[in-house]
Amino acid sequence: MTQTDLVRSELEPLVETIDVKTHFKTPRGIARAVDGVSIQIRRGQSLGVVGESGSGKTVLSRSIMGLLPRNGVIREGSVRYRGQEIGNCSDKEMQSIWGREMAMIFQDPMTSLNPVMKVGKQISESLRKNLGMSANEALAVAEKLLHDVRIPEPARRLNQYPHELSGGMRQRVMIAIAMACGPNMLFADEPTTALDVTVQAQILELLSEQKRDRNMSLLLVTHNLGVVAGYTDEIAVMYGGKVVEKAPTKTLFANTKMPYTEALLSSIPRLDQPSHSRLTTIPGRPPDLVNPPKGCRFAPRCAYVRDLCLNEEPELEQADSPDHTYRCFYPVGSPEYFERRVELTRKGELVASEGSN
Amino acid sequence: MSNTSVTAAPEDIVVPKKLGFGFWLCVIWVGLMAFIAIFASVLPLKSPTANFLNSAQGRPPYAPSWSHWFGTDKDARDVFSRSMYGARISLTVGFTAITAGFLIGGTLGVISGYYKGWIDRISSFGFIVLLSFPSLVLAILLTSLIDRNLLTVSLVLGLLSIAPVGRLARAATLQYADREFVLAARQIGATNRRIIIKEILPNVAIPMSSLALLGMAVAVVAEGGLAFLGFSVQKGITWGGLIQLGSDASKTLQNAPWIAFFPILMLFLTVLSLNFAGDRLRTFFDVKETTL
Amino acid sequence: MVAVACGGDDSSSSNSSPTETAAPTDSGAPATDAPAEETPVTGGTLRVGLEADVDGLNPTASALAVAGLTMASAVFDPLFTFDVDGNAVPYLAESIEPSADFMVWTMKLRAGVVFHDGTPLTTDAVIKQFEITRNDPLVGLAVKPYYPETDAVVKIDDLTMEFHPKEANQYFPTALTAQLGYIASPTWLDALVADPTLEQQPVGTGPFQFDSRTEDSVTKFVRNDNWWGTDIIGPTYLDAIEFYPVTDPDTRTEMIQNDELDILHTTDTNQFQTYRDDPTLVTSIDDNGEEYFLMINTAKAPFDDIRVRKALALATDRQGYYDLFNSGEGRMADQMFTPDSPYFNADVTQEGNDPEGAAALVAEYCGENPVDDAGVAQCTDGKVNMEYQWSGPSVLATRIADFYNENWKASFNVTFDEKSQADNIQEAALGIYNVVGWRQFGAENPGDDRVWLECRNIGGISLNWPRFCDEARDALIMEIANPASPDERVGSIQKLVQNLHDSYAYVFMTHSSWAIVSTDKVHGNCDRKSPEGNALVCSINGRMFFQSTWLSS
Amino acid sequence: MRYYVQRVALAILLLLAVSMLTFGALNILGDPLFNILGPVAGDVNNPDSIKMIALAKKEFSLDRSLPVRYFIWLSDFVRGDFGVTFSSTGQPPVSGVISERLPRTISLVFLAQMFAVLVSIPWAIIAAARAGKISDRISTINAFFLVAMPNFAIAVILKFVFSLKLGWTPITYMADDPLRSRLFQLLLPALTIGLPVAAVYQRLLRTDLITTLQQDFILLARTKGLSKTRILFVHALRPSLFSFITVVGLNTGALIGGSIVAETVFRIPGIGSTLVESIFRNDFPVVLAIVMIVASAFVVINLLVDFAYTLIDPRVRR
Repeated sequence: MTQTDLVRSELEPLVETIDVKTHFKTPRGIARAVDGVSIQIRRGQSLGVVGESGSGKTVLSRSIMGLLPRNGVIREGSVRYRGQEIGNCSDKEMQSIWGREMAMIFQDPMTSLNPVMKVGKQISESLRKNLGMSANEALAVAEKLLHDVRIPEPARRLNQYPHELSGGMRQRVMIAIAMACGPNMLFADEPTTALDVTVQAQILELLSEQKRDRNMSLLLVTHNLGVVAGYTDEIAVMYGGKVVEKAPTKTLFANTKMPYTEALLSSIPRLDQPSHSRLTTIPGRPPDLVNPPKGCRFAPRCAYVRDLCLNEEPELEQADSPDHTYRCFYPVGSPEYFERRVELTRKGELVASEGSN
Repeated sequence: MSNTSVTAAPEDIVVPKKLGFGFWLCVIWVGLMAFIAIFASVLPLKSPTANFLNSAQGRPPYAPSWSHWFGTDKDARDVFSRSMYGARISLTVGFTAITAGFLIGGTLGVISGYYKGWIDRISSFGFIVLLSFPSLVLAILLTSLIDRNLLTVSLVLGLLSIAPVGRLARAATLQYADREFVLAARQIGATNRRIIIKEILPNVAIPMSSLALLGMAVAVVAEGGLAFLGFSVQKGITWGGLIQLGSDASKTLQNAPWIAFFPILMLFLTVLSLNFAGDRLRTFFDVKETTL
Repeated sequence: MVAVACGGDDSSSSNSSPTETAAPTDSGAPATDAPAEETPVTGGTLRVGLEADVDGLNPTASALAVAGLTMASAVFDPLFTFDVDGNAVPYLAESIEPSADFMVWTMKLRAGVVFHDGTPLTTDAVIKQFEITRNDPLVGLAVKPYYPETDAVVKIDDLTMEFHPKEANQYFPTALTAQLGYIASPTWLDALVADPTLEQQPVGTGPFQFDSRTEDSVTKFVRNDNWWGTDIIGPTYLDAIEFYPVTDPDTRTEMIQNDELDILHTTDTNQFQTYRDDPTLVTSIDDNGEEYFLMINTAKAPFDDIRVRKALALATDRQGYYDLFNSGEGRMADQMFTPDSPYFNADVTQEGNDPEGAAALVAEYCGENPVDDAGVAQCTDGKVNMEYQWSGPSVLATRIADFYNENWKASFNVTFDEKSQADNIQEAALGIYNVVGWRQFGAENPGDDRVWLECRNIGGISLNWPRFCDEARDALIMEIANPASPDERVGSIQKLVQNLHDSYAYVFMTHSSWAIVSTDKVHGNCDRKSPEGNALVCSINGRMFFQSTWLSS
Repeated sequence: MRYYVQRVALAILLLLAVSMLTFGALNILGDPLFNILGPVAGDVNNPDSIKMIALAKKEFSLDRSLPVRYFIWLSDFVRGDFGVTFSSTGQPPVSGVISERLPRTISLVFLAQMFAVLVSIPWAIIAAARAGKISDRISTINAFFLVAMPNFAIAVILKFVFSLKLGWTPITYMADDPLRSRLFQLLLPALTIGLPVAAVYQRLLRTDLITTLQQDFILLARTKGLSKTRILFVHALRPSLFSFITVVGLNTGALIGGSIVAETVFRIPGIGSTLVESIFRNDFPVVLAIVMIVASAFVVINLLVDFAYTLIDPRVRR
């Protein structure tokens, strides 16, 4: 690889999806879990995908990695890895990518680790498969990995079973497994949700640090904007299978466009708030993926909804900066937005969303 | 979590609950058999015991023909009508056995599940003891001790079903014994008998009853096995007995397979129907697999 | 002559009861037809398929059935044996002389005969055996009634003795042709008292001696190289005989066809055709032996009434039975003799196939609302209550039971009573039965069938199974034992046949057939000779002899 | 450790109960004296017979009370002396009969179990891997049919097809044949017992495998880039084996029951057929011995199954 290649490979996206659609056949009909999502992640970059349950964030990550079952699933659009189309690879072809190129961390380490297999083996097996190491080499490496993820007395852990470890340690083990073959792309699916608050931060620390050291790209799936805030370069907010706002983290927080994003933000616990204060939860339920509402999918729950929203679906709009896009007719900051705010405040309905009393 | 449920493989997609065509087909077959079993004597069937010797055809067994649809056995007896009459003992035994098993085993199970304590320990141990004989061995042992008629054989097989049924009933009862509504009933000072009958039984009965068909299938097979070995009802026609008659001597089986195979067919279809229907019912009420 | 509990179904297969073995009958047709030019070769092991195994081979105590007698005939020698003309000729005995009144028989043994254990054959040996046998509660039954308590056998010298039977009997020697005549080593008999398990290892004077035995698997005898008969009678060719008890007739057939057996015997008529069709097998069939019949307990209600017995006979479809269960083999029986026999009584035919007649008799009987001693009613809704019992479970036995039930159900309420083989014989012997299928008679000397017929044989255990006592019959039997002339004897025997028929204690069904089947490698069964050179029968009611048998390679 | 002790104690308690029941029940069977003495046993007015009866009663200790006899029997039994058969000579000793015939039954049951397990596991794995596809549907139906087919019916069919029509296998068992041909003769009997059981196993394992394959850790395994086969065999199989193993254990009983039928149909002199014959002969020392051996085997196997758990599932280690 020449310098320039290297530079280019730095610039051009490592993973890119173009209008990816993932639909499930259900008895009730077609569920549009992911409905035309285009994202890009460059080498060493991290993208946070944020949304409520059922927003399609998990499905998106799995679609990219090609982990979804073959039958009963309709896939469209293209997924590119290093510029090559991998969207239509068979499981067999993906095997060469899984582990070595891409890896994934799951939400619940208890259910995601094989309960009847020793930790050491669970880590080493992918080393042996992908890097063709011998059993002993692999174990040695595994021990090192455990050490890297800060597990005390790694040597002993190798011969323990998952149920003998604490929740945090299990998650570290899973990270070790993911790291094992030095993947370029790491998917972390709600890596901290199942853990208690004290450990969450540590794990996220560990993740971003590993990412840095290994110059990995990271796709961090979570329902909690607060989580991604500190750890991602860019954030894509998903709702009802679509990306509704995408921007570099700072921009997103500073200059929120999408009312949904605003709502999410307002549901992050903030230190500058009196602890007794009540958090806003967004009224209503996420949209039905089988027959989604006509028009803007968030409209039914949107405080600033207008007729247009209910009838027409908004396209992706450019915000001030080119890397900031959103789907909304009346984004935060628009005249209509303020107009409606005033009404609401008068009715006193916005108190909650202001989070003050 | 809801996310993963979306990514599920097809099996996971909830199939709307219905019993389905196959189920009714099986029910019809079993019903037909039952009907024949009950009304065999009034139906226009040949006598199952008469020897239809026919010098023109030479020495029996006679192959299936228009006059004998399933052919005749070595004694020139009509295999068709014998197969029909065979349903009698086989089904009666199967039915009586499982009924007895459910009455006794069920009661024991519910009581020990409800009262727990020493009653539970004793009956549970009894169940284990019963279960530590391989059932056929126990069946042979017992039937060899008794004068084998319809009732006694049924009871023996009933006894065999006590343990599995009992354990099941016990397990089911345990689930409910500490439920709110039971505790509530206690609060308002309802007697145990009342609680068992009014609160527990209805809840236990449904899943149990869905296993009755499976149990009956087992009993029918067991009876067949006993008859096949010569341990079933002495003076009577049973499928197992017919099969034994047709297969005892290699020559008979080789030259006149119909003697054994038609009864086998009847037995098979009946057991299959009972199993299938039972299985459907079980999934319908989604009850756990049983050791019956 | 020794009688043993017996019975079962004519062609009974796997569960056939031990076959009756009272006495020999006509010789079967030659079991093999060795071409004259072939010269016997010494060597080889003969593998024999028997229909059953034996508890033991002790002539003084074991109930020897066909299988037992076949084995016994190889290790033991009889004092007398039958020649092809049916006369009892001396074998182990050298000679026997009756007194003028036939009350005393002086018998001389052959000199220099030794048992396999080296004990010499002497008068004492014979007497010891006689006394032990007579005192056996079972085997003794057929001996006791015919001898005085004391001095039944008197020693004259080491080789000479006198028999003192209770009554005169011109045909006395035939009594010494079977179990009572098989002389066992006295040393061994003594040893038996201490260790009964030695019954498994018989010691006699025979052409073969015990080698090894695994119960229910195989019993092996090897040639007795210093057999007394080698010079006078002829050499024993076989190195060894292996007896395999194979209760299932089908299996026996397969084994001989797969060359796992050289010779077998069977009563399963279903197999006969198979044997005939197999070119490599030599088959001889003989139906002049026993008869199969329904035996009725005349001492127990309802069958203590002759009308009911007759009704049962009339209700029975004998032709149907023959068609179904004899596979067209053998003959239907009207009496204890086949038409081939000089004693056949042409006037006697067994009634049957007459349901109406049966119904009439039953109606008459039930009209009297009879009750037994215990006051139990013998009829229910116009039908006689009865029990038919058989030894099972056996598919064939059950088929037969079903068949009879079909015959009888118009006039009888038949209860099925399937017994274990032991219990079946039990209850027959002790008279705890109504009707049972049985196989018996066909003694070479008809006089020897008396044990089944005389009043004196009714008791705790009755050899007179039907427990039917008739002085007239006993008188006839005495005439048969001491006829004024051979013709008179024939006459008396035919009268006896009539008497049996009139008692309605038996419903004769078929003359049961024994088939002896061997591969074409087996020769010389029928070349047996007596020391005096008389040709001897080569099979008696399925009993086989192998002294003269040889195998061609 | 305590756990093991408890389980063993329970097992022993069980066997005691079983032996008492059986012993008691069998004494209701016909008077064993008949088997020993023949008709003489019933000939109670003849002094000679009476002598013999008394003798036999003593020899077989039938003159003692039931409990006493039970304890005599028990103490002998645990010492491996199973008493003597009720025949006129009391020969052969029961242990002789057993030691001659038990191996055949064991090898039969073992073959059948092997067959069932070896067939059902791959069968289930393939079915589970193709879950929902046509091939899976078909195999499920086949399994259902097999389960509904009583083993005596299977025996008859196998015998008809393979022994009688095709003549591939002999229909009788020759105790004296060389091992290889004897094993060959055990083939059909083993199938007779094994086939339906295999179907039972397959149905069970298939369902469990499918549930396991839904688990997250399977997904994780996939993201490691492991091959499908490795995932099925290494990751999915073992966690799915728990109930499978229990059922395999429990089914040993069914197999032994089946061996009675198979041995009868294919005429194998094993303890199954011996049990039947001995019952017909009222030869109850043999019956008792066989029932006890069978029950013990049954109990012990289930004990082992419980212990096997602790081996395959680290979570229940104590």
